[in-house]
Amino acid sequence: MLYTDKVLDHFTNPRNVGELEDADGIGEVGNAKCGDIMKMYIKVKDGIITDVRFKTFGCGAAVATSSIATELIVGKSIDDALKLSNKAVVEALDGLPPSKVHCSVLAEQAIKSAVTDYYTRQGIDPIPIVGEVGDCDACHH
Amino acid sequence: MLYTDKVLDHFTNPRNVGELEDADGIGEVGNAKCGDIMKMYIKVKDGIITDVRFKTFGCGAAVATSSIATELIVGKSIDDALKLSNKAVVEALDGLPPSKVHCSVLAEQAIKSAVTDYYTRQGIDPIPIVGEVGDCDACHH
Amino acid sequence: MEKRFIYADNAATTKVSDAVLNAMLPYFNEQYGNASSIYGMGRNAKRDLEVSREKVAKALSCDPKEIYFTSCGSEADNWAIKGVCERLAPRGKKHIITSVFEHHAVLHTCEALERQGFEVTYISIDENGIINLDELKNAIREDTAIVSIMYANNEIGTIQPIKEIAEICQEHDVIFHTDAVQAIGSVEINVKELGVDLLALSGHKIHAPKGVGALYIRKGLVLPNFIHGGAQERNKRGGTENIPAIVGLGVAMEEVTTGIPQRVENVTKLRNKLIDGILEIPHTRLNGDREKRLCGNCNISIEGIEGESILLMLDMYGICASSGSACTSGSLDPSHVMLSLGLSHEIAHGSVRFSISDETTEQDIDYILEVMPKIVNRLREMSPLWEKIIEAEG
Amino acid sequence: MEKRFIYADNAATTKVSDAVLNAMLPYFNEQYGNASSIYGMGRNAKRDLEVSREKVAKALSCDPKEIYFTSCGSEADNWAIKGVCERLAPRGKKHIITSVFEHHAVLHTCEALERQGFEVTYISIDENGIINLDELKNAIREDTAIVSIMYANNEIGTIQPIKEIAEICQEHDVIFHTDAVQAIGSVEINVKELGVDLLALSGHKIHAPKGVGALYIRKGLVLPNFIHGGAQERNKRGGTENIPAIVGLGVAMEEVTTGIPQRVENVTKLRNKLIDGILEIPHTRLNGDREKRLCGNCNISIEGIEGESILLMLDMYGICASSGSACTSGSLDPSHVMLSLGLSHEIAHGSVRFSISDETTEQDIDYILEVMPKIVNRLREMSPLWEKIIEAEG
Ligand SMILES: Cc1ncc(COP(=O)(O)O)c(C=O)c1O
Ligand SMILES: Cc1ncc(COP(=O)(O)O)c(C=O)c1O
Repeated sequence: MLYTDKVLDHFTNPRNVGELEDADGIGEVGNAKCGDIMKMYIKVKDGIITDVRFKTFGCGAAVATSSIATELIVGKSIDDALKLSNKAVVEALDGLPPSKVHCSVLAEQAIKSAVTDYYTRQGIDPIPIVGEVGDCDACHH
Repeated sequence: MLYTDKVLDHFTNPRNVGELEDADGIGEVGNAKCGDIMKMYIKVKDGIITDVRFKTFGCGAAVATSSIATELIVGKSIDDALKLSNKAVVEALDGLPPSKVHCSVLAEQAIKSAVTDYYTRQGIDPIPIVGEVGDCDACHH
Repeated sequence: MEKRFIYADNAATTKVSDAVLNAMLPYFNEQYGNASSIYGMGRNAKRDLEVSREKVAKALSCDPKEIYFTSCGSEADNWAIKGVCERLAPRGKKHIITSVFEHHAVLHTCEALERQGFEVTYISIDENGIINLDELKNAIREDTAIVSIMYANNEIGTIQPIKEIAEICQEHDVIFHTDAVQAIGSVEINVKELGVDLLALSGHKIHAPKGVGALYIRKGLVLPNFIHGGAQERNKRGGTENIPAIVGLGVAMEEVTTGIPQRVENVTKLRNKLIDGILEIPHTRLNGDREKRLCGNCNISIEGIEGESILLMLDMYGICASSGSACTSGSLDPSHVMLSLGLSHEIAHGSVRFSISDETTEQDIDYILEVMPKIVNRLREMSPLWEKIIEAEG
Repeated sequence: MEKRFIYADNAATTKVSDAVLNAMLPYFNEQYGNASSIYGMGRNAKRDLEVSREKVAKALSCDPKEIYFTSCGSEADNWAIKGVCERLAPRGKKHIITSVFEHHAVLHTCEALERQGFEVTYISIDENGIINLDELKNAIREDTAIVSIMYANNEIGTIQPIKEIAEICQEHDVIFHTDAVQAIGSVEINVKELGVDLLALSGHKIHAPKGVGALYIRKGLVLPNFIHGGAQERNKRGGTENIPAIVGLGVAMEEVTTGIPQRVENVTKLRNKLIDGILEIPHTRLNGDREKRLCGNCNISIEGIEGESILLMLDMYGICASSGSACTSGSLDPSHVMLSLGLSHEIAHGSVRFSISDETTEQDIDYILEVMPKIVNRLREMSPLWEKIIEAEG
């Protein structure tokens, strides 16, 4: 199992780790059985994600994908954040071992989950915008 | 395959190698197919084997067993020579690898064959004294 | 705190000892002859091969003719189980008994045989990681070909009642194989007193190199070949003999089976300190029986965090450890051993194994004990699962 | 004449080269981590494992994903043939084609499969030791699972028309395995151009250590596992990876597949001098085609004397050589390869093989050529068989 330096860096020094007391949206995906839980907090102003934090239970790749995902969406519009694919997450980390690609899917889902929560709180039906937020396929035990 | 020092010594410096021009008995056993031929020449005086020579085509063990066999019978009575067993030959060489024990049988047979020839030349039926001289079992292709 | 390097993953593999390496070195480029060759260099290789076989035999209290060298522990396990099954299947014996927490070398072999029409019964273990003897007794049938139960588990280090199992097998006239890869050097083994029919071991777990193992085959038991080829290993295992590694294995077997009681005492003392120290961290539990346990094994589950993260953090501190079997990392599921103990998935995910050796020092243990709470705290702080656990406690 | 030491048995095994040994050494007691482990030392091992796989792949012009490391050439042969047979038997393909003069790793594997109900056709070779292509074509049937023909023979060194065989197999949609253990380094091999499906190689024949080999498995061809166990080798071969040996194999593959044409030219020149020199002894013959032959191989039959005696005498002069396959010494029968050439038993018994390398010097050849007539004379003088040959000549 080979992690890239980028993965190890994001694991060792995760960016934006923690909680946001006054979050506008909180998403959580994954489950303990599968070994990964990601919780994402976002702060939104004028359709822009102004702040983001995460908490993750999981392997090195789970932590690193959470960390890089927060970096990739902070300062972006919600629309852009929703466009973030797991592929982009993998690329930003210079790759992931095949058995860990599911973590990048989880990161993508965590963002969607937080946005869903944000819209719900705003009284907007998230489904037409975000779609159904699932877990990654690998986790469907 | 492990040869003892004794085997290697008898292979390297075989005793009594060659022919006896005026042999009283000549025996030959084995065959080329099986990979071993032993030819034994004896000189007999008053029932005593006074001189002996051998020629051998074969592996290291074949040469060594021939060589030690000549040493073991020279100066002995024919009766004693006939009593020489392949086991005694193996022991005299401090052992032989299992796959080479048949060579010691061949050496025993070579002596019997030479004695048979000696009696035949003397007009004595050798069978009651020497028995049938065969080859070793391993050679019965 | 100064960063140190501490190798605490001896159950995964070990450092080749100086004595072993020195014994091996001449065979690579000085005495490199083929042991089947007739000239001096070949004869010497053959001689040294047999000396090594004698050493291994002595270490197990058996006859050298009962020792067959293989390329690893896995090959030995495969040969033993497949060999017995191939041999006994024509007599209608198509049932195998093994345990749920065997190494994959045994489990996947059994599964392969299942696909070929054999039936396999998997004996469970109790919550302490010890095999269920009554279940074993009840599982034996008329058509049972082989029982394969490991001597000591690689993850949780629990030592199994091998002598009792052997007795049960003898009573029922069933062949008994034990995977002793983890037990060698930590337990005194006399195969004759034990009454096992087959026993597998591996070099790289006992400071010999990787790529060599051995199978003890009790005299009188004839197995079909597994790797067909030349006349090596008395016609039972083809392939040019790996003399350097085999010589290394002989030296290692001599080393690790000498002075076992004293070594076990010393290592156990350190290991207990490690266990007790880590268990001071709240929400942790020791996996596997505390007494019937390899002296070097410390396997602990830590709630709220995940094993791989712990390992990566330990690595940052220079500590090598493992979570579940090293062989199965890269898989998504928590190790089958952890689950077979009855642990929940989340607790199974959070296990960490330290496997120390007699080279481990008290300072090493102190260092691990200093580092572990920091790592646990840091990971728990960022764990949404830990959050829930704490909340649930109120 | 000063006694020298000359190793002329490179077809039996080779000396580990300096570059290989130096590359291996750190992995025994410095970088000894398990390649499946997550920490730095494990990750480095994994990285170096994959670098080695790339080197082997490059040397064969294939994808690294098509290379699987094994413990030896024999294991690779066993895996290839048994694997294909296990996979195709359920589809009714229970016929194997191989040749009469394969290595025992192939022959005994085929015989084992025969006992399990497979049918085996053994293709003959011509008097020059080259496979009979028409016979092969005619032997292929609807139910043929695999053709296994060696790239170059280990005793007589003859190189087989592998590309033509692969074409025939492709035409008939039959899987083709080649045992290339002897060919690596003496022949330029591009598995894609050749069109083989499976190819076995062994480290210790090319200055890597004993105890490591590899199997090329063409992408798209899925073999069942042979050694079941952990997730190593992309789940295809259990057993902790033998990193030092695998690293050594990578370096060796790089070394021996670089500059083949020049090396072959140099070695051939020396080898031809050796052949011509020995053939000056009356009643001798070269075994195997002179042109389609490994550059280092000189196999000659000497009438009236027996091979093992020649070897023991050569050993006294410090020369290491072989008679028949090193693997089969200890058996009573002359080698099956010699007999398959159509040689009589007595001539087969009297064969000697010198296998030289690029480390062999002209002085070495001169020395062998000085020694050989002495040995032959001495043994012929004490040979009753020679007596007969001379008498028959009159
Ligand atoms: C042609 C051939 N195939 C297979 C083998 C077996 O290789 P190994 O000794 O690595 O098992 C050898 C050498 O012994 C060989 O010469
Ligand atoms: C209990 C057990 N059995 C078998 C094996 C396999 O040994 P090897 O890696 O030598 O094939 C191992 C180690 O990986 C083990 O711990």
